[in-house]
Amino acid sequence: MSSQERTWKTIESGPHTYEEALHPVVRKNYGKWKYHEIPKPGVLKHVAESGDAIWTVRAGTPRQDTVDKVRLLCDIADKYSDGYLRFTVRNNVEFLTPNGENVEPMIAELESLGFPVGGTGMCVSAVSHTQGWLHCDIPATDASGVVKSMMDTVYNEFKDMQMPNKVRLSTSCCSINCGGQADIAVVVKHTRPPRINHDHLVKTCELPKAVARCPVAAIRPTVVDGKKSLMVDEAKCICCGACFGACPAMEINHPEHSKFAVWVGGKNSNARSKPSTMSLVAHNLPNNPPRWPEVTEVVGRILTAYKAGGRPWERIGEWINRIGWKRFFEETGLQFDDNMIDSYRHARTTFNQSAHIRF
Amino acid sequence: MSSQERTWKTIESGPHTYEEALHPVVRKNYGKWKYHEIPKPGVLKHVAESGDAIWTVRAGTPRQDTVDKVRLLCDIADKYSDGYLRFTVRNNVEFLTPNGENVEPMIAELESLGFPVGGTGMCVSAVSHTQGWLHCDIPATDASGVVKSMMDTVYNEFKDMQMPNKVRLSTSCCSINCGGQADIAVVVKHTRPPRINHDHLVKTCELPKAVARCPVAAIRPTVVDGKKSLMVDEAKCICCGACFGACPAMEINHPEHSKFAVWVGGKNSNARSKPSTMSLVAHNLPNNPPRWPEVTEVVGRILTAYKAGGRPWERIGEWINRIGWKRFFEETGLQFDDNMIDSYRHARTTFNQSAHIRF
Amino acid sequence: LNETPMLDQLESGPWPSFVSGFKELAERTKKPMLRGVLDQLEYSYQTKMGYWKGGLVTVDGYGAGIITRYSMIKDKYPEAAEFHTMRIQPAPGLHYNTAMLRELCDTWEKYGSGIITLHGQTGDIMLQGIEQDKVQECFDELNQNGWDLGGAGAGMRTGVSCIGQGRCENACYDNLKLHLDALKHFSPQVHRPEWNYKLKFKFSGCPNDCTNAIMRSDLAVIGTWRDAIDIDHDEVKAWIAERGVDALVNNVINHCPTKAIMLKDGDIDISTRDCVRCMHCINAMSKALSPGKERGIALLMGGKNTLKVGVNMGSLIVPFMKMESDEDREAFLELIEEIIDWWDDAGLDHERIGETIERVGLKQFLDGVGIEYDINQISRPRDNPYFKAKY
Amino acid sequence: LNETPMLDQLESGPWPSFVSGFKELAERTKKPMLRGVLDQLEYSYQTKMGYWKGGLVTVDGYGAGIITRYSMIKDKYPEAAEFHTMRIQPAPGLHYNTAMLRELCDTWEKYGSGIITLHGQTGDIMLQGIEQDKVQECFDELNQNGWDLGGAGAGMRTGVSCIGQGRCENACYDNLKLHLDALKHFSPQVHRPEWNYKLKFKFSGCPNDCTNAIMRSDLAVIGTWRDAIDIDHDEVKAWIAERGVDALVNNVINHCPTKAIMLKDGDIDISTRDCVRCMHCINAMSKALSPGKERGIALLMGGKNTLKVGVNMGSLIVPFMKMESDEDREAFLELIEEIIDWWDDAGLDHERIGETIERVGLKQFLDGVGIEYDINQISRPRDNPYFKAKY
Ligand code: SRM
Ligand code: SRM
Ligand code: SRM
Ligand code: SRM
Ligand code: SF4
Ligand code: SF4
Ligand code: SF4
Ligand code: SF4
Ligand code: SF4
Ligand code: SF4
Ligand code: SF4
Ligand code: SF4
Repeated sequence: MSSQERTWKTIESGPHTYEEALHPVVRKNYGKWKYHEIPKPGVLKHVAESGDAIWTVRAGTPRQDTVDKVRLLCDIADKYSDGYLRFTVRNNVEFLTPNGENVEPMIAELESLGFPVGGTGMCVSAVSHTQGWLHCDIPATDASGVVKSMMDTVYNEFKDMQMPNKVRLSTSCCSINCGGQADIAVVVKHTRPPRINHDHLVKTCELPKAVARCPVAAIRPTVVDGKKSLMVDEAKCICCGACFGACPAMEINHPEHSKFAVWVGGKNSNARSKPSTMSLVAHNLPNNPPRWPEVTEVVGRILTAYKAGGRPWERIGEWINRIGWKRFFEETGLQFDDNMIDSYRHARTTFNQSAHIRF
Repeated sequence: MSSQERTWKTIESGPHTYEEALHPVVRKNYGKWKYHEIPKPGVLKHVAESGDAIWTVRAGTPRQDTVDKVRLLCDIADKYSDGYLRFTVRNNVEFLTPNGENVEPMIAELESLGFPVGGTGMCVSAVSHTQGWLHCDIPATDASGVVKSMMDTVYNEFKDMQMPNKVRLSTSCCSINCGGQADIAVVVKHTRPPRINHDHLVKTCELPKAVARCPVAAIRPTVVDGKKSLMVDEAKCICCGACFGACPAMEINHPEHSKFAVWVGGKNSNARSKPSTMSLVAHNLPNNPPRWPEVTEVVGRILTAYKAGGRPWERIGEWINRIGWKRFFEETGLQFDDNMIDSYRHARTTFNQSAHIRF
Repeated sequence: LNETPMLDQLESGPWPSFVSGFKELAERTKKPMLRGVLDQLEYSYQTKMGYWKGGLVTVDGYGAGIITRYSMIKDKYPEAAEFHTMRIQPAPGLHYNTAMLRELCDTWEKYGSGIITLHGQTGDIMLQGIEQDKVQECFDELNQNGWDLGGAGAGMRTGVSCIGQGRCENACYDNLKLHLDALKHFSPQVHRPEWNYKLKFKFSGCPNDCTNAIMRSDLAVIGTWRDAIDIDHDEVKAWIAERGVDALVNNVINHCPTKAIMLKDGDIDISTRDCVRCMHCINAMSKALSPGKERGIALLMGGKNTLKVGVNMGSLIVPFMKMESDEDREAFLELIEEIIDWWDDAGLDHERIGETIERVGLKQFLDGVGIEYDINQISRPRDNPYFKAKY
Repeated sequence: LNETPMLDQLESGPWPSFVSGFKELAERTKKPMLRGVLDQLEYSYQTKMGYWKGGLVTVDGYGAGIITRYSMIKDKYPEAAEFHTMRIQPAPGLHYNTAMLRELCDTWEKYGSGIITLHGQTGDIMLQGIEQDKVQECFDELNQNGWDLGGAGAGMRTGVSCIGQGRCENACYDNLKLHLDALKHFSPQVHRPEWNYKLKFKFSGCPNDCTNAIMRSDLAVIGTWRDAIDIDHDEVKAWIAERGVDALVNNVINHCPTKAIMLKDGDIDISTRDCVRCMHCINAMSKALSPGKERGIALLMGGKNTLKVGVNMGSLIVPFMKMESDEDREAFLELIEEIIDWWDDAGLDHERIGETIERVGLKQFLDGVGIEYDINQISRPRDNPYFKAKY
């Protein structure tokens, strides 16, 4: 359709307005909430200064939804929460209702439709994740499939509140990690330098851009068959894949050599300790669709050890800070190795510059 | 004297042997000590598994000693500690005796000779220091004079044990800081780029060495009056003085522009917290011989605030970690400024990457 | 539908299955694109490689907002030749009424595949699967209903807000309002990217940072307060009566990062001067403790993930700004404008603002924008003498 | 003596005055060099500049150990034309008997100025103030009495030891013996520097690190133990009886960095697995607690001060080695030899070994020398995926 035929003039309206999307009780008590309780898994109760209370029922979704699923959720909202619903930043759906008696029937109906109610308090909530083979142009794996496999194994932890504190999971289909830092993150790790597709290179890439993208200056201009091209200094290359984002001919993805790594201890909130980045604790795990058992097994081990050893309110990283990395590896049965020793820009700040030693 | 005339053939013996320098009671109980007490300032009592006890009397010295002073100390040792004495890593002298009754007369005699007895336990001990104008080839100030001025003002704290924990001071006469990291350190800070003495340069310097020494690549080869020389990119130069050590013609020292900075929170031991480097808390203080009142005043403020606010066993850096830097500046009356924001290689690791804020 | 034996294995197990969802939608709507996408995805599972490549599709007057995907193997799966995504900005806080949402579904089913991601990590509704020649019409219909495209490329990105004052007792400012104002203000930069690189806003009502703002956004707007924590002493006593003093010590007092909480005669006392507003005690004692009355925001800058320089968290830049009136919001947006101007000047291509600040120096950045120095911006003063001061 | 009005101001005040000492010595010995040095120092105080320049003076067969100083203003102060320092290695632990020390003083008064620094920061006796043509004779006489020169330049430097097992109940190995063996072993490298840069040993008997080894030496040898802290429970109870349980909690238990100490029925219990051997509880309860029985050393490497890269603390390289027999000491010295070989290969000119490790990488260093990886070497695993593993 060419722009000439248009009758509508674009309104650059930005985000959708929210007033009309707030439940009247929310609107009334906006900014005047007093406290909250978590009466049971998947249910929050917030009480306002006015004395009004609002119940929230939270449930898991596939996140890669369809209009059909969304309409189902709308049906629930129309039936139990006056036609209002919202989503959390972790892709759970929430129904807010001032009618406490709607909570149980709503839970029953959500469960019967296959939406697990939970994800509140000290649980393993849904996974922050990414696109993968479904949509992205640079993924080495799928995202939704890994998530489904992981959530199947931690399903009970989503529906319960038996963890020392919240557990946030993320997955990412390349090292860029659009999934984000998390208590436990499952992220693709390339293990071989990119193979250069010289035929594509000249057609699809701005050479200087690709050269500039490499964080370790491993890409150099060269000439192949009389044509300008690029080469990779494989000794220098750290297999980060940054070049592939800038130039699709720098083929970093590989069915066998693109592996998984598992990271722990990311924390985004400021509660107690400052936010912290996550640390590498397992790598060279196979990219094994459709169920990625090796990856979910490692995640399971970490959760089991944390559940057994963490003290109330300790996030995974805080638990490790208390018991030390040595015990973390012992208690999870994972193996520390030399690749986990930092070698990047601020590596020195991760060396143990003390005689504090655990035997 | 030429080597031909020598009759003695060098023995590369290394450190002097120590057996004959140990008190017989020390030799007997070597490696078999059980515990210690600090009966009073300047006195230690160590008890061995055998039941033997040895008393130590510790006293301050000028460190820049003379044969006369050393012979005086030998007299004391001959009289009270069977002819044995030692020095601590902080230039205090120690006399070890198994005779408890020698302690008091020894203290009296040391004091009468001008050697203050103290420096033990939770005190301000003697200053770790350097050569300065007395001997070094690159100093911007004197060391012994600054030390004398500081110790005169904290004399009572040396002789007492009223601090929350040990306080270690150091001073240094250039930014190299041979004096070392300390709870409070007083270190020269140059504030202007080096002036290049082109006449000397060619005679006294290896040009490539000087260029290589600069940590920020601010030195470039140039030609002056037809002769090879060097120039400094003043916008880049961070006034560190490294080049001056490699090339005396890079004149960094200046009677007015070489100033003092004061640093706090260095900690070398592993007790409780890991060792930590010190932080800049005051600078642009004048180099003001013979008594450096501005510098000793700042040191005094810090000690006063720490003495009032530190909890038992907290070193200065640990105290600050608990109360936060904001309160440190408030309680000492020192002024935080933009130059204290790190700009060097690992600066990012010093940014407050959290919403932890003190108002 | 064709056989998808590997994908089918993702239909078992208790967690809701996206595969089942897609298949049901495909069965009902018979859209060929859905069959093609399922086939190509199955092929990816079989061969362990991805087969989409990018391109450029936009709507009239915009330079961003559509993530274009062409199949690299369209000879094999012609039905999946095109599978573009429209990023749509939801209401701040991800609030919907069913009317809005049903309308959105209807439009999307009319023009696109019917697959919706709720929500993308940057906060967009992602309408996934549309062909290029349907994009403009689809947009026009959405736009008439109050929806607009989100960000992509080197411009302002869609924002994220927590539910904030809509439900949360911890919210220290009206983040939904600020989000709406800010993203409206920067609409031109959302739709016509022209900076060095992307710029993301996230708005958290308090330091719990339920939007991961510090870690995942260039401009993290975090609610905080300047006065004392509000203590309801009766509720403190009730808490202790219910849970015991051991729980208070082990789970609250001992977790305070700065040891600011004292146990006193069966009650607690908080040294405001030592409190760093971490939220923990308030989280643990929701009924008894609340943020103080003098509320506002802190601005942190520079959060981003791993690419190139390694993960970087946002650094505190402005410890406190009031955020109550329209004037407050305007002053805030002016500051952001100045920050962006500085970055436009000082930054390099494909350099996030946090990278620029790290490369150029925090002090230089503060000077450049004219932001006051504050000891809260750093966790410690420098440990090296490597600076040249202006004396 | 000439007038020294500024220096004279350093004669008042309670702390012992080096100026008074120098003046008394000058009065008694009438050595012109002393007068000249006082005059030049006074001139430095007046003009706020230093006036010494370096040069090269050595003794027969040695390339280091004398710090040469010529006056830059010898026309003004001819008596201070030369003022060289001889660095002398004292006994480990800085122990003396008066016979040794008097002999040293006598030799020094015969050939030099009579000024002695006890001690230099690197652990030398510094005999300050001798003329070039007296150096060899002075050395020969000292050497006959068992003294040898210390280090300078790009070689092995003099070592430092704490008093260790000579008096301290915390000493976990015989540091005086190891110091003596190590510095004897490296005598050639002390006297004939030929490395990239200086290399310093410091030997602390325990993690209190009374020699500042971690901060100030390339090779920090720190005593430690592998088993449980030795608890004398009767003494614990006596401690509590004397000082109270509050003191125990506030001053001991709460200060344990890893919360390894539990209060239990009026006694304490230590979780050895969680103890990081920081020494604090042992320091605070000297009678009740001691390091365990399985003692040895930890090796940290790379401590140095500010120059060029900014202060760097030593990093843990070998968490534990036994250090009891001569074989243990030999094995240790072999390891150090290998480390030095690696540094000789991998290092650059004027690059301390800690700088080399940082530049080349800790893993590469461990691989290069063949040291086992240990989780204790780092405070956390990497937070970036930027490595290429050998799979
Ligand atoms: C709904 C939601 C915000 C939204 O508008 O979307 C939300 C809502 C609440 N958060 Fe959150 N948080 C939400 C995402 C987050 C995130 C971000 C994320 O998950 O991606 C974080 C940061 C996580 C991190 O650190 O990595 C987050 C860190 C917290 C914390 C701090 C946890 C800690 O101790 O470290 C609290 C405090 C608490 O748990 O009491 C908190 C507390 C709360 C409270 C109790 C606030 C309140 O009083 O209403 C809300 C109910 C919590 C619950 O689920 O038990 N919320 N919260 C998000 C629900 C996610 C989900 O579906 O699972
Ligand atoms: C004699 C000396 C070692 C030597 O052979 O020279 C020594 C001797 C003792 N030290 Fe030390 N330390 C000595 C320098 C140091 C240093 C290094 C320095 O001062 O340059 C440190 C590291 C300082 C730092 O962290 O910056 C040091 C950190 C300690 C500590 C840990 C202090 C802390 O809590 O941070 C202890 C533990 C204690 O105080 O109980 C300690 C404890 C001791 C004990 C109690 C050990 C014992 O059981 O015998 C000794 C008596 C201490 C006293 O003076 O109260 N010693 N001690 C040094 C005396 C210096 C002086 O004259 O003032
Ligand atoms: C769709 C989404 C993942 C998802 O399934 O949710 C996504 C998908 C992509 N991200 Fe992302 N990122 C998405 C949120 C993020 C986040 C999380 C966030 O915003 O909170 C991050 C980490 C935080 C950050 O900003 O660093 C993120 C960090 C990146 C980066 C690395 C940026 C960096 O400087 O480190 C890139 C690469 C780049 O920009 O060159 C990237 C690039 C991409 C590209 C455009 C791949 C590319 O370069 O071609 C992906 C397009 C996928 C597709 O086909 O749709 N994506 N990306 C998220 C956006 C949805 C939305 O609009 O709501
Ligand atoms: C004499 C002494 C200061 C004192 O009064 O105690 C000293 C004096 C000098 N030091 Fe030092 N340093 C002395 C201990 C230190 C220490 C402390 C230590 O060893 O524990 C350090 C910090 C720790 C370290 O090793 O980094 C130290 C770090 C330096 C440095 C910087 C090294 C670095 O890599 O950062 C230099 C400059 C250089 O080597 O180029 C230096 C250079 C110098 C020179 C040679 C100046 C020069 O480059 O021309 C000074 C000669 C002064 C003189 O005339 O005698 N001095 N120097 C100390 C040696 C006495 C001895 O042998 O016992
Ligand atoms: S993590 Fe990588 S592969 Fe996955 S969506 Fe983001 S950019 Fe694409
Ligand atoms: S993978 Fe990373 S390190 Fe290797 S060439 Fe590409 S950008 Fe450079
Ligand atoms: S600190 Fe600098 S000026 Fe002072 S002795 Fe050391 S090198 Fe010389
Ligand atoms: S003072 Fe330092 S930064 Fe300046 S030119 Fe010399 S070495 Fe370089
Ligand atoms: S960030 Fe704070 S205000 Fe927002 S939902 Fe989370 S706890 Fe509530
Ligand atoms: S908010 Fe955090 S820092 Fe402040 S008192 Fe509570 S726990 Fe302590
Ligand atoms: S380092 Fe340890 S062994 Fe040596 S003196 Fe200090 S406390 Fe004693
Ligand atoms: S030595 Fe240190 S870490 Fe070990 S129990 Fe004692 S205080 Fe805790």
